[in-house]
Amino acid sequence: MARLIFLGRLEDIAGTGEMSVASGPVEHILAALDPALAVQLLGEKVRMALNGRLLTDMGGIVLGEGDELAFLPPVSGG
Amino acid sequence: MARLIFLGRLEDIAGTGEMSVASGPVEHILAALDPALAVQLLGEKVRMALNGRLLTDMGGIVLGEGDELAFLPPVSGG
Amino acid sequence: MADVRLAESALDPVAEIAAFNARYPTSGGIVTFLGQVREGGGVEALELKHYGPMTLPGMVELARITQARWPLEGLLIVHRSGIMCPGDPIVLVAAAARHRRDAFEAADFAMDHLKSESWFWKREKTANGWRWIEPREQDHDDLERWR
Amino acid sequence: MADVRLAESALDPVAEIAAFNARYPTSGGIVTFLGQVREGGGVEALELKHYGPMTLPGMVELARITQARWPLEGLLIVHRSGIMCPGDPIVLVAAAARHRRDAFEAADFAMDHLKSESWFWKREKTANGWRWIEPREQDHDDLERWR
Repeated sequence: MARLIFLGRLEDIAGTGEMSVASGPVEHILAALDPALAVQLLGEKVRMALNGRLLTDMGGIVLGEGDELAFLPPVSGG
Repeated sequence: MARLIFLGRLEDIAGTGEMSVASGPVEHILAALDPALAVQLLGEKVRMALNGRLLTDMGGIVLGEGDELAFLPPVSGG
Repeated sequence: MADVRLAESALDPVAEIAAFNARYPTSGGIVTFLGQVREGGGVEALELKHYGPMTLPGMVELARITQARWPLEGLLIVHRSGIMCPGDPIVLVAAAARHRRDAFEAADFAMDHLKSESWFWKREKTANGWRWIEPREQDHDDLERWR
Repeated sequence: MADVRLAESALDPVAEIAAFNARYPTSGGIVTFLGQVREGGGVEALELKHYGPMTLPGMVELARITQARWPLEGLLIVHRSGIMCPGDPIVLVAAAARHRRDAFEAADFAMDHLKSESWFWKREKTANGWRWIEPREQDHDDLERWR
């Protein structure tokens, strides 16, 4: 199993901050989600981090056992 | 009588912060001072204020009874 | 030496500033920035979410970059997460330096980056419910000044 | 509303900052600058002289100009005169605004002008005796930024 993490407004859209998914290629995992959510996760302003490290290219990512993939919409601190 | 006020390093040079002088034209008053002090008072970085108001041109200033003429060297606050 | 913290509960800016000032008697200038939840304007609450694996490490890296760019004697960055009320402090940055311009610029730089390049997500609650806050155009312009 | 003071005796920056922060809960950002006599470096004492008829009126005018240039909710300027020891506060500026850039710029502007366009004369005492401090070239460059 692997984990998806939804930050900011993506948590509202997903209805949860965190979701367990079967390990495997990210594109398969996304294809199994609610399409309305998947579209948001793939939005051009959403960045992704694998185990706390920002991905510069999501192509070909495969989630292994215990991996955590976070979806990061535009930030707003301070 | 009128008063001359010496600020900053001019106080050290004059040996006093304040001096009573006879009323009259500033050029006469300065001419009666120690020339070493007068030269410093007329230095190009020294500004003058009459009764708390900065003078833009010292030409022709006459000190009347109770007037206060301050000599202001470059400032340094904070 | 940077002091960088993510505060999950109330932050006391006056106590922080007092301790920071006391730590840097050799610094000619100390600049502090306090960001707080505005009272008035209809905001009832504000929530800041963070992401454990990235938020604090990102703040530590920001402190490192800030210290590499200006000759600072001290730097403090404390940022809240969680739910806050109007008037509550959100973020405190303090920079101590021999010369004041370094302290001003470092604090300004750190704030611009906390605002729009750190891993926080902010939403506010008004009479209409919760709403996520997107970064403003101005925030991006502010960042551009440092590039 | 600006609070502008010439302090002839010790100034307590933490108490001032606490009072200022408490006064402006509607301000999103509060920037403070504290200037203090540096410890170390051989300075034993520092004296700031002022000129009664001009110094405080000049500070009040500076506050007016600062408030005219940035939309501030609050501005505090307190400057010491007299003899100070290493570690003692010399000057405190605080600016409160809805948006942080206004607070940063206003505090920075006020400090640049207090430093080299206000009616103060500063001398410091080292093992070699008292010496008057002339403005640095940098202070003039700092001022030029605002013209």
